[in-house]
Amino acid sequence: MAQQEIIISGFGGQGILSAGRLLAYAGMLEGKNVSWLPSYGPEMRGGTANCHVIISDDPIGSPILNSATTLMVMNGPSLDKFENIVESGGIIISDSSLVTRSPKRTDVKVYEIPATQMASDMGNLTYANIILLGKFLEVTGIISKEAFEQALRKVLPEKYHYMIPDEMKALEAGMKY
Amino acid sequence: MAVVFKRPHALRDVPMHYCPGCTHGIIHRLIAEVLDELDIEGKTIGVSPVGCTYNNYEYFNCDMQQAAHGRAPAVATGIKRVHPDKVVFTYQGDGDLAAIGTAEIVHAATRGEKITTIFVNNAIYGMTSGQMAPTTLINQVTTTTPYGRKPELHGYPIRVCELLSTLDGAVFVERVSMHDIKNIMNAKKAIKKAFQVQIAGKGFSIVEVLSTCPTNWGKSPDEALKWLKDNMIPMYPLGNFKGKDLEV
Amino acid sequence: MGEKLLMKGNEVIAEAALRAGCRCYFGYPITPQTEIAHYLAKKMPQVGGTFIQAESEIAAINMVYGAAGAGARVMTSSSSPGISLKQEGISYISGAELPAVIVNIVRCGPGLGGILPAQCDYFQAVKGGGHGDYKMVVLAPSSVQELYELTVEAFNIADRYRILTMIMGDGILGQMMETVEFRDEEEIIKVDKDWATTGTEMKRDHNTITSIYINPEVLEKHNQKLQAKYRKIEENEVRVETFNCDGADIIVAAYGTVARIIKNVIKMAEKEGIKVGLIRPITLWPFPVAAFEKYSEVPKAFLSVELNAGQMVEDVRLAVNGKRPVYFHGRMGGMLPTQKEILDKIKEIVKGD
Amino acid sequence: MFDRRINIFTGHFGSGKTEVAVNFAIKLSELSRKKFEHSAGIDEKTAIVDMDIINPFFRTVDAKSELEKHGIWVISSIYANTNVDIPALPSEIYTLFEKKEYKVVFDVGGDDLGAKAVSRFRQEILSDDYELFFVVNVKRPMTDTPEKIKEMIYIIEESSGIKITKLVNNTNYLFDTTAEDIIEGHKMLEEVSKETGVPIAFASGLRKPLEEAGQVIKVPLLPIGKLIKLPWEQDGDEGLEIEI
Repeated sequence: MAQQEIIISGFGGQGILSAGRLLAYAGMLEGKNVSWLPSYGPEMRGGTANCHVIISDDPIGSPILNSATTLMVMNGPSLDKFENIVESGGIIISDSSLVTRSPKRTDVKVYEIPATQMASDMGNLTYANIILLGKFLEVTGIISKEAFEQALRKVLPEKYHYMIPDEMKALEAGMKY
Repeated sequence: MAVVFKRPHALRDVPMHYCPGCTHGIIHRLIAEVLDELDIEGKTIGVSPVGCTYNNYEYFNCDMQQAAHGRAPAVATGIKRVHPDKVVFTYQGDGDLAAIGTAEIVHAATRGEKITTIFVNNAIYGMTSGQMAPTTLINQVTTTTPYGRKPELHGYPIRVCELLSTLDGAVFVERVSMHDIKNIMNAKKAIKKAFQVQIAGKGFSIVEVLSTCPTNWGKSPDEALKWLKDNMIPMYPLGNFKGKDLEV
Repeated sequence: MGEKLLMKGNEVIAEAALRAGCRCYFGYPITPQTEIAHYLAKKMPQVGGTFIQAESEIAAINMVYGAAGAGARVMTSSSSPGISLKQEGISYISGAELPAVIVNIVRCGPGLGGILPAQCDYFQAVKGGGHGDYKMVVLAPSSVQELYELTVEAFNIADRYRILTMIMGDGILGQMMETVEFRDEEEIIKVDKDWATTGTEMKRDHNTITSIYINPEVLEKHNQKLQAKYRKIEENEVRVETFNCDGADIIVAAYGTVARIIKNVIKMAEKEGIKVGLIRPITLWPFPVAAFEKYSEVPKAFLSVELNAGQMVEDVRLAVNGKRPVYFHGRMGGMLPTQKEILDKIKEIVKGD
Repeated sequence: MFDRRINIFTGHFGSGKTEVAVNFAIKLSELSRKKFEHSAGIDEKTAIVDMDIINPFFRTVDAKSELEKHGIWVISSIYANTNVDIPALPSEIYTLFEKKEYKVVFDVGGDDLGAKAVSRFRQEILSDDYELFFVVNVKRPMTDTPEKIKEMIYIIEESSGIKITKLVNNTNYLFDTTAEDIIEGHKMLEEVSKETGVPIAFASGLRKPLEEAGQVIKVPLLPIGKLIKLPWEQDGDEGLEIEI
């Protein structure tokens, strides 16, 4: 795929922005052009948070997305807000532990994963976003597991590097689901 | 032959523009003498204000920068942070320092900027012809308080030394006066100490100099000095507020 | 090129300033540019530089005035309401001909307005928000890489001409991350600042920095000197990107974030058989007049797309000088035009003959 | 009318003090010269001091070259007519109280604000041979009734610390002045004079209407050439010729 346009959306504090940064960083390590644009409005404090990530073989025009090839949602309002801007043939990945309804679209591939429940079972709620990213990596294949692990090393402060093996386990759990 | 009068080297040999009887000239001379005595003219950078002394950069031999109204302490901060080994002073009047530039002086002091401020308080705006200053006394007539300064309309005079001495960053605070020879000599001592405090890296130092404006007060120079003594000093008591015993 | 990193626009401005030899930063927090201050608060002490969170924007710009007068490479950053507060100092710095860099990550106004992207400070930046006949060089990057390149360049231009240089972006540029490749070493021009207040060391006459000229003849001469300098900058420092303009039916003028959107529109229009060109001023002042003159025979028209009610369009009209119609499309309040709405406007113009 | 050593001109803003003072100084210098010619040895000189600390425009120095042509020493702030509004008074003022060979004209700023500058020299003035003129144009809104004129006299005396000794009728509408206007001004001043006891020294104005009015009013006349000019009045305007 020449260009992946991803919108990640959920509540502030679910790791929405950092999931986007991880994707962008991993994309860069794969030698792609990338951009990451957060919603930086009042939403940052507790409300909904979203970010736009572009991973492309070509130079990126606008970093602002009017449509997306992939939508990753971690709450109901986000699905309501963004479901319709996914391109036909695109992907919706939804955290079914928190998003109670299924997407209505029939022209896109839908993956519903109880990521928050799985993360809870693994003992750390903050892995939910990684689990969903696992599914994205598996479906699109644009980022290798190795690049993702390297991105984790770059993005996470060194004191959290001990968590990387568990995070990679979460990623694999998502890929396999 | 003994030299009894000599122009300090730090003062340029140019005529000053001040009205006859104005004490700015004396204060300039005291600063210049201190620069000479401490041998710091070559490493001193001064900041000129807006007011009657807006162009005193013409009168000092050290490097000088002219600042916007009230902003001299911020400008001095910028200079001092670039040249921490140099001596930086501001020269400000009561409108400049205590009205439009209140935020700048309070925060330069509270940051403990290692600069020295010479604050000339003559209780009136000289440059714009005699309007009320923040330091104008109660009942004092000015062009904007034609019926006298009334607390209920115009508020009260601001005591800058008392205010700044509450700040931990201000380490040397003293008020002096120009009304007679003895006090002028005291003023020089205070100015010298203020510079020494800066050189020793102790923090912010300020000397408030009570001064006259014969023209806008409408008084002869003699009467003006007497008016200062009788009216300003009761409101603005002389003395050291902080840092008297600082080792420098 | 050297290290390749994924960074936020605001961080890149700060990093670029450090790489350009800036060792003095004075600022006051305001969204959406605050990361510049965060970054420099952390990094300045590590390189022996000065970071001060000033008590106000007014104090910050006057600290810049002092530090620039003392010969340092110095920067401040803010967003629209803060830039308004700095105007007095901007005028003084311009009058005293000091080099310094100001960053404006523009908010949507007027008043407190909002933090979302806008270009409503164009007039303030290029026509002068402060008093007096002065000019600033205004640079308008449109990518994170360009934020780096132009921030470094801003310091060089400032020193070369003893002028204020402004980097003008918006919240999107400040907040977005893209890859940026840093050079191992910057080319920093060395200028002899023999006018600076560094202390005479008793070896030279005193330097005085001022914007007051008592004698009107002398003040007029000083102003003429400033104007001559501005003409020289207009000759030498124009930066512009022309994209897809040869053979275009219609040319869009846009800068910064909007130019990025236009590049997508160009692709969409191509599919519909319309060839759209883009002239992207990189220097908003000096304005790239020659680029517009060169394409003033474009078959249809010019269209200026901006995040305001129509500001740059005035300069586009002056440059096109009546040879072709100049249309305007703008959004305000932090709203961005969609690619489709711009394409619709283009189609309407192209069909309209 | 020209016999005092120190002649101070005060008045309301826009009363025409400066024009009157400048023309008065020129007349004074001519009389001194005549005196000098007739009785060799009495070397009287003339000086004019710009003491306006209020208004940075329309000042004595505008007529400086004309005054100097008449051998008059013009003393003004170094900042007069520059880009700076520093009201600094020149220190030479003090020397004039010592150099008794000079006849001196003080051109003071308008209203009580301007008169304030006189106050600091009060002692020197009071112990000298002086006249404090109050220039009135009854066509100016703050001095268009006897009551307002008296009020203005009061505040100027209060501010300068010196009693006004003479009134000057300078009633005018600039170049549109008629003899009737000057006569009307004179009548109003007569009323003020009666109530205050301050005599009218002279009437001043452009030569033509002034001389016409002079047929009716019985006071000395000081015809004035307009010397303080706006930038677009530099050449060829009426009143440029000085015929005193």
